[in-house]
Amino acid sequence: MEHLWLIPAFPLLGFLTAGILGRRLPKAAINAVAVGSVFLSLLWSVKSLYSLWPLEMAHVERYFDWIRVADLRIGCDFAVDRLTAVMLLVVTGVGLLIHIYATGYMAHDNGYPRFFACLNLFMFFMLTLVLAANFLLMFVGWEGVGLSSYLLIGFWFLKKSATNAGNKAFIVNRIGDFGFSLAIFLVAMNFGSLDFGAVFQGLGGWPVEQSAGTLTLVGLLLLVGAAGKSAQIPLYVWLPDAMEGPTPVSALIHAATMVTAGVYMIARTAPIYLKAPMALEMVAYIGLATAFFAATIGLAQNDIKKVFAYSTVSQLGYMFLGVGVGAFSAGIFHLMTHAFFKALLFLGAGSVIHALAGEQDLRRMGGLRKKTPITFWTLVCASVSIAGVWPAAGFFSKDEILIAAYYHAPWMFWLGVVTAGMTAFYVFRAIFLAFFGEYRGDAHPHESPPSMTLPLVALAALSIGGGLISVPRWLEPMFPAPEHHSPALVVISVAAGLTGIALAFLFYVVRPGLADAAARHLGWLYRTVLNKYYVDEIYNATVVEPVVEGSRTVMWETVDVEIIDASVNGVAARARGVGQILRKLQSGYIRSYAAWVLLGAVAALIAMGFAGGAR
Amino acid sequence: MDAIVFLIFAGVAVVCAINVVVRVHPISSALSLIGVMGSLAVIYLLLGAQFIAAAQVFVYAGAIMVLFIFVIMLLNTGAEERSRGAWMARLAGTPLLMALLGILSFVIFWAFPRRIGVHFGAFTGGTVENIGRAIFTTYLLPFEITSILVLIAIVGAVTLGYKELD
Amino acid sequence: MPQAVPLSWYLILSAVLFTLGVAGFLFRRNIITMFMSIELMLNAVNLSFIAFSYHLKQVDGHVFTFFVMVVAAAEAAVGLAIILTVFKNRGTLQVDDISSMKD
Amino acid sequence: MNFYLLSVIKAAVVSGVLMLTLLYLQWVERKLLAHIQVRLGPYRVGPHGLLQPIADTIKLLTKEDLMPPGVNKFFFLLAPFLAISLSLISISVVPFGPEVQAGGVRTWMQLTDLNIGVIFILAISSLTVYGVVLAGWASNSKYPLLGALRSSAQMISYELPLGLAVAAPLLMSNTLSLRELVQTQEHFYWGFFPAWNLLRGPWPQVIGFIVFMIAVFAETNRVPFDLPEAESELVAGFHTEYSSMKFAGFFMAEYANMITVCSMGTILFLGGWLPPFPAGYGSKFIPAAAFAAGGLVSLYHGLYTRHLRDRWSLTAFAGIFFAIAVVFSVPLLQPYLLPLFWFCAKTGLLLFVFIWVRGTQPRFRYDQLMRFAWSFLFPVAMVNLLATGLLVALFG
Repeated sequence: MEHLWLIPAFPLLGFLTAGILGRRLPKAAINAVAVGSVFLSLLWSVKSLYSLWPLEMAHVERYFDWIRVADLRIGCDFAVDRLTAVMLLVVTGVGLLIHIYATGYMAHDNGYPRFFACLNLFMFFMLTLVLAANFLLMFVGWEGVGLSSYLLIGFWFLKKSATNAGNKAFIVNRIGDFGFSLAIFLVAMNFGSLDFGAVFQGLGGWPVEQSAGTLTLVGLLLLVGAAGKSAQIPLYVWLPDAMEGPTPVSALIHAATMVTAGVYMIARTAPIYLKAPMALEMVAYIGLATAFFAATIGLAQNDIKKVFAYSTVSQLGYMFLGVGVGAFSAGIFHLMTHAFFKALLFLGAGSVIHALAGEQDLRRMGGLRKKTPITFWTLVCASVSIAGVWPAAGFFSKDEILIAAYYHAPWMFWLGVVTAGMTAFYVFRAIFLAFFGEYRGDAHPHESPPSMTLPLVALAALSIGGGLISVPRWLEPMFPAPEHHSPALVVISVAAGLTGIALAFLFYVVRPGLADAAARHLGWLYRTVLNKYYVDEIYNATVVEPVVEGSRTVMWETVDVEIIDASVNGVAARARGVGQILRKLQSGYIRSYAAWVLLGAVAALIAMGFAGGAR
Repeated sequence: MDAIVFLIFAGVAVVCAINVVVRVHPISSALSLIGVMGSLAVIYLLLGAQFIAAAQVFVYAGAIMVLFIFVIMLLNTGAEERSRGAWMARLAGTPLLMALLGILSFVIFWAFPRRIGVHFGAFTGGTVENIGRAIFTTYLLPFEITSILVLIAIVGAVTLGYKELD
Repeated sequence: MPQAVPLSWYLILSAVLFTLGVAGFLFRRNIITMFMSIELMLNAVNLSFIAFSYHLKQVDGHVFTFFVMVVAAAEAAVGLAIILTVFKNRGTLQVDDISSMKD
Repeated sequence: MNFYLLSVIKAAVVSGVLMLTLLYLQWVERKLLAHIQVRLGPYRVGPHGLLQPIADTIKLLTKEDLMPPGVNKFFFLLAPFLAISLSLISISVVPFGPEVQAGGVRTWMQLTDLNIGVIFILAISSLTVYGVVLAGWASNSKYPLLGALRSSAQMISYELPLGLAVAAPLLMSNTLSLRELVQTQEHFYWGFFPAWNLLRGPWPQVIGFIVFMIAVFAETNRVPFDLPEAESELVAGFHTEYSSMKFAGFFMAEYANMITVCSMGTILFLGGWLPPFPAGYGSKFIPAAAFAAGGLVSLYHGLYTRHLRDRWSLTAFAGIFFAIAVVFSVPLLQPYLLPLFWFCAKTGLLLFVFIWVRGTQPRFRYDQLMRFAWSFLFPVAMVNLLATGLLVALFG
């Protein structure tokens, strides 16, 4: 026993402390509790992994039977294997840095205790999700992170747009969760267990499905779940709106950890996908489409957080592409490096926003290079990493994915390369707009406090050096992948990144007017991209409006009022009518009651006599 | 001997019980009821229930009925008045009571043939020791619940009494 | 050896006493007398318990009788307190005059 | 010997002695009260008024039997009858001495032994209230009614501490039979210290005994708890309307009750017929010595008195005392007489306390009486019972 349960228990304790006593505790105590609990989680994770080294086999801990129905046993079990180890360290490590950052970022907010309570609650559920040894416990974590995400997106609940964004995230996720739960039912029906180990063992007897079968259906339903949580087409719409939450939330939940849960889940259920190639192929298509599509939107966004949000969607698409073409380890590798550089991008953006007192529009920034040097340089590190320039971390992971895609289908590689170029372009566009040229706003920019810049520096180091951690080799025992070496492909992808950077430099630093001119020339295409392909509007018209209207006319005005209310009122009226008759018996004369009781007793005795019950 | 004792005290019990019902003054009814209880105590002795016989006298006659008589004397109400509807109650009630008694007797004779007799001294289990053992082992929970019931009754009676004072 | 008393006689005695108790409850209007009729019924039931206890040669019936006595004592305490209060408020012990319901 | 015949003989002896005791207990009380108040008391009828009880009895028997108008005749007559018969019933289970053998018959000095003797006495004594209540109600008069109301409330209230105080020694002796109760107190600590429940480990029932005595004072309507017959307030209480033999019935009932409760106290707390120290230490000579000393005192007073009558009577008494002392020193009779002596001595001591208290204590006020019962005596008895139970469970 390594007492793995302690890892999520610390944040849960932090949540309870901050949530119940929060208002009565001084700020320093909340800081200590919130950051300390995550730190203890990290320490305990490291300690457990150290003692379990080298973790060739999965280490399972069974605590108690949670649900036991007929033959189905669902335990409260935690498990650690090499995949979990990566996730644990990413979640607790990045989580710790972001907690530290948040102590500075949220310092002046009224909801300080509530914020950290929610953040700790999120950590608890995320760690449960990661450590879960069966589908249902994973689902608990899955739902829990959704809940904390909802709470944190709507953290500033006085802002209408924030609560709307929270609702949207929750409802869209619900669609994905629906798919996930159906998949869980299917698994339980077909395997009689929900335990990962048992299910994967039972999988051995199943053939690889060439056409659509049960496993394909399971895979597709899991994909629906993953698409909801990881913001893939067609369920990505909630993620850009989720930027309404505080920036540390965007960094932690909507960039580094929660949104990667979908990728983690697909990697975790890889044995199922390997038996269902069609479903896996579908993962790749969805991922590639999302990567490309989101990248195009990102080109035209003016809100710095929106740019990074679409970049997150796009990068998640990359990860899906990776796992979809069978390179699970590459997908997880990218998940990790992405956690580093995307957390850094968001935290940097947060630092910029903090410096400009809440300003998020790129058009009202500029020239911040001198005012906020640490933020600038760390953001450059992150951008280089996301652009996939050697030797930054993003280079290694992105190349693994692209090369695997090439050997799967070359056209996927080419589309990926174009996407990589666009990614480099829009990220550097944001950097150049914010830090170069003249300052276009009217605030007084200043560098952020050390509690914010220190995590930035740490993450910058990870973004640059993180590629040296060879996750694919670490995951070799779980996901064996063929070694592909192709220097030419590497050169092409790096060249695409560099081209993107160069174009951005040309458009926004050398010839600042060029971008507007290009936008004017492209006309409707630019407007379409600027308006995100009108996807929200289309969804509104095709899904939201009919549902709302149907609820109002059918469910409320017909079913509720005319059927349910009417029947309830009818029952009440009938009861009243019967009562009117029966109240004659309730005369208030005790002796008449006694007579009725006597009558009843005599009747009961006679009935017993006839039934022969006296003996 | 058994039969004589039984018949004497059964007769006393029935006569007293009739007296309870027909006497118009409550105190006569109460004293007749004490007569019933005393006769029953003797009959309990015949059935080998010494402790219950003593408890019958101690609790019923010695405590409960004293309370009744105390209240009757305290309120000092006279004989009850005849009220309207009395003959109707009698008209409807008497056949019902006859039916009840008839059915009960029928069931008793049917279920317990005459040959099952009662011999004085054939069963001597009703000692304090046996009953105490039963109460404090098998029936411990009911016993404890009963004690709570009594506590509640005390509190209730005191509360009602206080209200009366002010 | 004299003829033993049949068990059924005891039970019949119990039934007769019970019926008399019911009769008292039905026909009497004084609330205290009605209360005493209830006690009479309880006593009749106790007699059944004791008789069955004899028949089965078990002490359980005695225990039940004991419980009935305790409950009867509690009932008498509360019931008489209520009767005192009723008399205080209504000035009568005739049950038919106590009802405050609409006709 | 035939069981029925033996029972009849024993019943005759016991009731005869009891009746005589009732008569003379009254004489003793009057004498003692007189001496407490420095008077002579009954003196004229017979030597030292010894025939006074008989004269009183004749007076009561021959007085006109008044039946006041408006009384409920049946209950008016029933009440004194009930009072006297209930107070006499209890004595039937009281053991006066151990098992003795006389002329081939082994028998107990007791009318009958019930295995629920204590409960029997409690049950019967709980019924004595009816005599009082019925008398008060049937008299159809206001003072008797008030007296009866007070009496019933008082007796119900004091029955609780009485029961609790009685329960404590029962826990220590672990029996309800009066005979076995005495037998469990039979041994001596360290060879000489009596293991009476009053003095016995693990929890000597001193508190229990005091509570018991206070409660029985109230139960028997004696001073200082004689509220039901408080003459300054209620004329004569519940028996105001009674006269002649019916009045005598109540009177005898009161004294019979006193004797019963004192016997019960003796058995429960004072070891019944057992001597206060073992025969080996000379306890069997105590009665003879006591009577001889009494004879000597009488003789001294008889020889040196100024009154001629006393010279005769006291000398005669001295003679009787010496005769009794001689009888007590006959070894053949000692097995029968010694237990009886100790039993009567202890009961007499308790009766003396009754009379002593009557001579010296004022009467309680009614509300004081009730508050004393419920808020002092009852909790004390309860705590005593709990302590006894706990200690018996731990060390018994």
